[in-house]
Amino acid sequence: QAAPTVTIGCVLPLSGGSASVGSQTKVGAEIAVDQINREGGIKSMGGAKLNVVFGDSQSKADIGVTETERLVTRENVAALCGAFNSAVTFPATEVAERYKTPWVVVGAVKDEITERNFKYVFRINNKANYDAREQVDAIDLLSKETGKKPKTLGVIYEGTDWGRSHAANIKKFASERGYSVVLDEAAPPNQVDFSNQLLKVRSTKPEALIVAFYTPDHLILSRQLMEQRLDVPFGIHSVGGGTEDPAFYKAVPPRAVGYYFVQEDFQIDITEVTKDPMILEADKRSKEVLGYPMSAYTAQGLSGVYVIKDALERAGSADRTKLRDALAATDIKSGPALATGYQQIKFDEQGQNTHAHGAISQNIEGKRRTVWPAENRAPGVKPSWPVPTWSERPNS
Amino acid sequence: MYKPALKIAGLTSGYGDIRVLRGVDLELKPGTIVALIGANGAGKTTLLRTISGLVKADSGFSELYGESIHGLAPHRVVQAGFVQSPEGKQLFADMTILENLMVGAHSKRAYERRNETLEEVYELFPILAERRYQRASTLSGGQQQMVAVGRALMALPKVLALDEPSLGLAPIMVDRLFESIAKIRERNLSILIIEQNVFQVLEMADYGYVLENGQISLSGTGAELLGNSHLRATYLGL
Amino acid sequence: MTVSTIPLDRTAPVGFSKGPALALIVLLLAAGLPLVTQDSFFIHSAIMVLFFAYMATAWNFLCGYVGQLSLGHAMFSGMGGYVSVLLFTTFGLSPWLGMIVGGLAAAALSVVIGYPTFRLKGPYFTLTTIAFAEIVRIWVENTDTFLGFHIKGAEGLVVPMVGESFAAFQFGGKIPYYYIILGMLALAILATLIMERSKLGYCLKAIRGDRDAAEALGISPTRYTLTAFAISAFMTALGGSFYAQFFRYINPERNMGTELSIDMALMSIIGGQGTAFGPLIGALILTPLAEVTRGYLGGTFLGLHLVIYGIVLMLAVLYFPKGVLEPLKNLAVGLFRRRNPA
Amino acid sequence: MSGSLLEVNGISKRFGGLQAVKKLSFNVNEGEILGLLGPNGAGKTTAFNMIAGFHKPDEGTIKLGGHNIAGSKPWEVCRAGIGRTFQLSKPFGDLTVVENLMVGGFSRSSDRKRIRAAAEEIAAFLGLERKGDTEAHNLTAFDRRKLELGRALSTQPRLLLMDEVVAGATPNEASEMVELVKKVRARGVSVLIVEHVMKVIMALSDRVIVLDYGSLIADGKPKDVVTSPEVLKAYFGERYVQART
Amino acid sequence: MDPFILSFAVVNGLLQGGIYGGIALGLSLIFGVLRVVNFAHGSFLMLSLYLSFWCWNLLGIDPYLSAIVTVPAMFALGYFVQSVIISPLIRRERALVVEPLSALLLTCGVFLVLDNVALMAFGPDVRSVQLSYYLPSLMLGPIPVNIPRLIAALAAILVAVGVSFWLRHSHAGRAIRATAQNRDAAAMSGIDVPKVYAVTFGLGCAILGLFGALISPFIPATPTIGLAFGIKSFIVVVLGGMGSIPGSIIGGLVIGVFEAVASQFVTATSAAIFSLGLFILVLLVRPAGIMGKA
Ligand SMILES: Nc1ncnc2c1ncn2[C@@H]1O[C@H](COP(=O)(O)OP(=O)(O)OP(=O)(O)O)[C@@H](O)[C@H]1O
Ligand SMILES: Nc1ncnc2c1ncn2[C@@H]1O[C@H](COP(=O)(O)OP(=O)(O)OP(=O)(O)O)[C@@H](O)[C@H]1O
Ligand SMILES: [Mg+2]
Ligand SMILES: [Mg+2]
Repeated sequence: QAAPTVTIGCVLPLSGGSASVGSQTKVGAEIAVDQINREGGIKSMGGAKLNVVFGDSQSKADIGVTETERLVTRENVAALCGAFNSAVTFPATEVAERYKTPWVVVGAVKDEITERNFKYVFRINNKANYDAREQVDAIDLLSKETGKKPKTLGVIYEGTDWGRSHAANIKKFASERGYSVVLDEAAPPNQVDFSNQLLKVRSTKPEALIVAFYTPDHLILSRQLMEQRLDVPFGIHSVGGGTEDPAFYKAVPPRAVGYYFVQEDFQIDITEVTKDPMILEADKRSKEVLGYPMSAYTAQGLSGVYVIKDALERAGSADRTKLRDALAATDIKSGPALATGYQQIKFDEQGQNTHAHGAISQNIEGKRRTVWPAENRAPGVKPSWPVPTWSERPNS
Repeated sequence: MYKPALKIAGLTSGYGDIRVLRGVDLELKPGTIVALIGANGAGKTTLLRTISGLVKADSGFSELYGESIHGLAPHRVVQAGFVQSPEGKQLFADMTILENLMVGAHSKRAYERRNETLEEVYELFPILAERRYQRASTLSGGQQQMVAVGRALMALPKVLALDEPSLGLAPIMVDRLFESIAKIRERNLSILIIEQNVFQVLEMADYGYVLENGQISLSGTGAELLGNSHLRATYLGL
Repeated sequence: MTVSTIPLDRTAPVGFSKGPALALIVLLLAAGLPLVTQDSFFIHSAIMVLFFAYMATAWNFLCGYVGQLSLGHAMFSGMGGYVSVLLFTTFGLSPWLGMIVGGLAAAALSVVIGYPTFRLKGPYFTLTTIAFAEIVRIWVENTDTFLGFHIKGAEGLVVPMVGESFAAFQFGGKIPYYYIILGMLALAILATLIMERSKLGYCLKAIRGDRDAAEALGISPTRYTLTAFAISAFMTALGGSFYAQFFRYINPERNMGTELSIDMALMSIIGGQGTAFGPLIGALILTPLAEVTRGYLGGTFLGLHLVIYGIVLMLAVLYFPKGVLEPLKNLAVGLFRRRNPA
Repeated sequence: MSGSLLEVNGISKRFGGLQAVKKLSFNVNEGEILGLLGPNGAGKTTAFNMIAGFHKPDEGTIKLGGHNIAGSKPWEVCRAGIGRTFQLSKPFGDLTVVENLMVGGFSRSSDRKRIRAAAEEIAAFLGLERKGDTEAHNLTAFDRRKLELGRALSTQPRLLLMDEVVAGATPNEASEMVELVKKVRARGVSVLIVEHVMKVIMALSDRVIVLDYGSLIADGKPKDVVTSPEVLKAYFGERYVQART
Repeated sequence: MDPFILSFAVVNGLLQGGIYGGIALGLSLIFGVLRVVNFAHGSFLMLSLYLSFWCWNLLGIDPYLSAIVTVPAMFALGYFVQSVIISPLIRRERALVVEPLSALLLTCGVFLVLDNVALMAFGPDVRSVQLSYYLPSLMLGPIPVNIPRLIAALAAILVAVGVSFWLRHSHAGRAIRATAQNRDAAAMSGIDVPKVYAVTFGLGCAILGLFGALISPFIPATPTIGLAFGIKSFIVVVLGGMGSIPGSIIGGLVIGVFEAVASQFVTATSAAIFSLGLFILVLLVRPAGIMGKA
């Protein structure tokens, strides 16, 4: 009667600067495991229970690699997921490949992760350059819908790997699509004041501003934008980071993030459009555990575990090679694995989900509603474009 | 009933594993000058630091007019009335003379009477009054020594301990200093003085002790000691 | 006279006379490890221990003996890693040679930095080393190409896999890496032992003891500290190259960041700075401690493992002010004595 | 035949508003022990530090064997042939006595064996042979003073500068030190000694110079100098005069 | 460069620099008296930010009023840390050699513990006070000046002046200065040295308590926010001269204005490089900082 237990490992930044992200992903993965076990485990394996163990990478490559080694050799995991930071995921997936242990990438966007002809590495979410393209796509779409088009863009970002590569991609797509980038400003992480950067925004006057910062920085930036009543006609376009983090919204004055566009690997209003009970329940559980609704990170953790579960069902075994083949044959079109708002999950030769896409929401009247891609936009959602100036906004 | 100004018995202490003092007994009668003599590194400074509570005693006791000061924190020892002018002066280098003196009057009892005491110290060392706003670090060696003694007096000691006050002073300065010490005695204070300048100090002292191997090896009145052949050979080089 | 102040224990310190013998034994034991276990995680962890021991030894070569706390050594590690990887990816130069070039570059940089910096004392020196390292790190993070080399900014560099090849510093299993870092560590300790007995060692210890007195004895502090700084930077850079080849990935944040510098310093200080074996002991204690607490607690309680690490650090500072090597040594001497009563 | 080993010519030093040494000139002859006296704050240590290279003179020259060393760094002065002791002894506490002595030897050569032999010889010379392996911080205060002297000797100086070597020592220790310094001279080293303890100065010095307010006020045989009225007034005071009569 | 933008930048720099200086005050004070480089300085600021946040979140206390809680609470914490954790080290060193390195390592341990206890207790999420009222910007000519930042910057100067005056002219202040200059001589003059140390440490932390309350309206609390401020404080204090109270403010203003102006000409990252370069340059010219004594 003792059904076997299948262990999966998840490497995440659970302490240090990205701990918030790591712990949300962890909660998502745990919710998924609970749900799967409650619903009878892996049926093709006689109801085998799932078990997830975590490794703390502290956002450092060597520690992530060491934790991966530990999970593979000590915990004997069937599959791995993680690790949010590209700098950790990149070398850690190489370890997984060497041990022929499947790794489902969660959160990391560095392009090269799925460009190495690896057999055991799969990525559900976007590559880095998708994010930038989508932001420009959204501006294009809204311009086309309204006939009003910004000519100049500004981009300010955290001067680390993520921010810099995003800015580079934005500049590439902007020039392809005929926007001129009038401000390109990197700032070191953990700023305590953005006055100096905002002064530059003031003097270069971009019509739309692309922003890439993590939560604390984003918070200060958003507040100061509001305090200084800096008008950017076609709005602030944030690429996740801080604006993906639910804690951000609890800490920021709602007025400060009015009309924000946020690109993230998650359809923020998914609970308004989905009927999947598991996703709805995960949202509820997330509120209980974390104090806020399901976030992009929670959803990605959830999705990652469900993708592995789907493969286990089809493989009928925890054997790593069989599991790998099953993962390669993944083709999910429904269910909680799509909690992030994708229509489908299917990997190409390199293990990249070709159906990955982000969703872009706008904060309209205090609610974040998806406006891009058009097929994810709920009926009745009307983007505000261009955005009202500060003096036009209510109660100012 | 007679109570000695300072009474020390069986005092043992040291640093880490090293025992410097191994049972020191010593007594100071009220209103006398007592000299403590010993070789370099014999433990004289350590004795003062132990009485002051800066070095922890392993055993023994010390009393001030019958009140135990043993095991007290350094500032409590000062409040109780045992005050020392440390070896090497140890002034607050960046503070003025006046400030150095005022720090001396830190304890409550002394602070209340600070103005009167200050006048007395200035009377004793007029040069300090003249230079009261000068930084201690810019003073000459002799003046610095006066500040150190003055600072100790500011604490209203019952027993004043002076650790090698003449060290590094030119003969002319040594003379002036010893004159001042004699004047302090007239104020009915008890003074414990450590000196290498053995001849001069024994001439002035009422009584003397010799510290050797962490114990008192010899004691007597100044005149007795000056006549002692061992002492003459070892400490006077005669 | 208080002659009794001379401590009874006059056995020559182990690090000095029995040093080479002890080193040999430790080395042989360590060399035999892969024969006992092939467990990959174990070997991996051992490599990490040896790596940190090596880095701490390199740090100690300067800081332990001069008595100045540098928290900028990661800069040399990064330099070694970047130079060797860039030469490999750009010209196909073997990392074995690249690592030497990187080491020489780091040594040159150390002289340029050290010349003005060594006049500073205490926290002023420490913060200046951090400032230099941060300048280098921020610069690298924000530079894509430099002199035609693709530094790739904050993204970091990836060492392309070319298959198993000694010349390319790429091996299938972990055991070759194990022996390489073990060899490097042995050489570093040997270098330290030789330095300790050489003119350089005496001069450094004199400078640490009292700078003025050392100068009066004909020692030019700048000259000897710079020499030691250059050697230390060279060794650190080799370590950085090893890291890059082992993980086949480096980035400025980890490989040039202050945290790495702090790790190097912590291990040698906790082990016993200014001794040849202290850094090794420090790494032997701290690296597994970090690993075990993280392994058992990291996934469960956010941050608890670092709380424990912090408490251990405080206890070590309070109870083993000169590092744990010294009490360990005394313990060993004590045991030895008891068994062979003189 | 005793030529000048050290020629100090018109050196001055100001600290802010204070003229610590004013146009000071004097010589130390080959094989001579020269005593330097002066009241507290007269500028003795300052003059000393200028010769040893720790202060740069504002003006003037300092010639050792004909070469100007004014403004040289301490280690250059040392290699030129001047050793010094510090007023507060500064041993390298972690090193043993012999190791302390070896440090000085390295300024002349890199041959460890020879240096160790030389260091052991000096330890014996100081009477510290039995404490050769003692770490310096475990030494008694007086042994530390001797070590300080030995370490200066280990650099093979032609001139030794000594600052208040017996301050705080007992008379016995002081006489031991006097003998030691005499033996140092016998090794062919000239000595410039600053000291407040008259007995030592009188016993050692071939010649004495006296500083007051940064300038030279006397130069001559010890007996003549200590009786000169100017010196008596500035340095010794009443009592000393009475005691001598 | 546009003079308007430039003067705007200078104003921003002065505000930010004042805040840097104010936050660094405690670090300088503690170093000046105890010779302890408090690596955990930023962590104490982090705690007071959280304290101010919880006062607001749980009790509805206005962040500015929360200073009534944060200042005594941080004083008590500082007093405790000094008397329980650091004083054994100082007591040990009384007999042995002073080893500033150990103090640095010890506070490094305090830093690890505090930051990660905060992570365990409060979770990794960002928290921030939201003022219920709106403080409009003060217009300095055409330049808007953010009121909360202005308040914090002015407070920094006030506290610096107050602390300097108190140290110089009060009886207790004199005792603290005396202890700073010569611990043993102070003890021999009847000063309770351990208490002076604990009070000084407490005072340094209390100043952080005040600034935690003053900056909480515009700086969010996270378990890791301390390190950013901690390192900045080190730079400010070393630049100004360790142990000098005015030096701390001057160092802050120099860094603040330099960064603000430089970042108008180059990117913020290059400005960061330049300000580190400036730091090194100042130290090479004045090895003990602008106001420090060598
Ligand atoms: N802080 C200390 N740590 C360890 N040992 C010490 C310390 N201070 C003094 N000692 C040792 O204790 C012994 C006694 O020293 P102490 O200073 O009491 O002697 P002293 O009689 O005052 O000598 P002096 O005439 O030189 O002042 C010496 O051997 C000295 O080396
Ligand atoms: N670094 C300095 N800065 C300012 N003034 C100084 C400095 N060094 C010495 N002085 C001053 O210069 C004068 C001469 O000092 P010096 O130390 O040379 O005297 P000295 O003759 O050695 O006296 P003593 O016998 O007391 O040691 C003194 O007034 C002293 O205060
Ligand atoms: Mg003494
Ligand atoms: Mg002098």
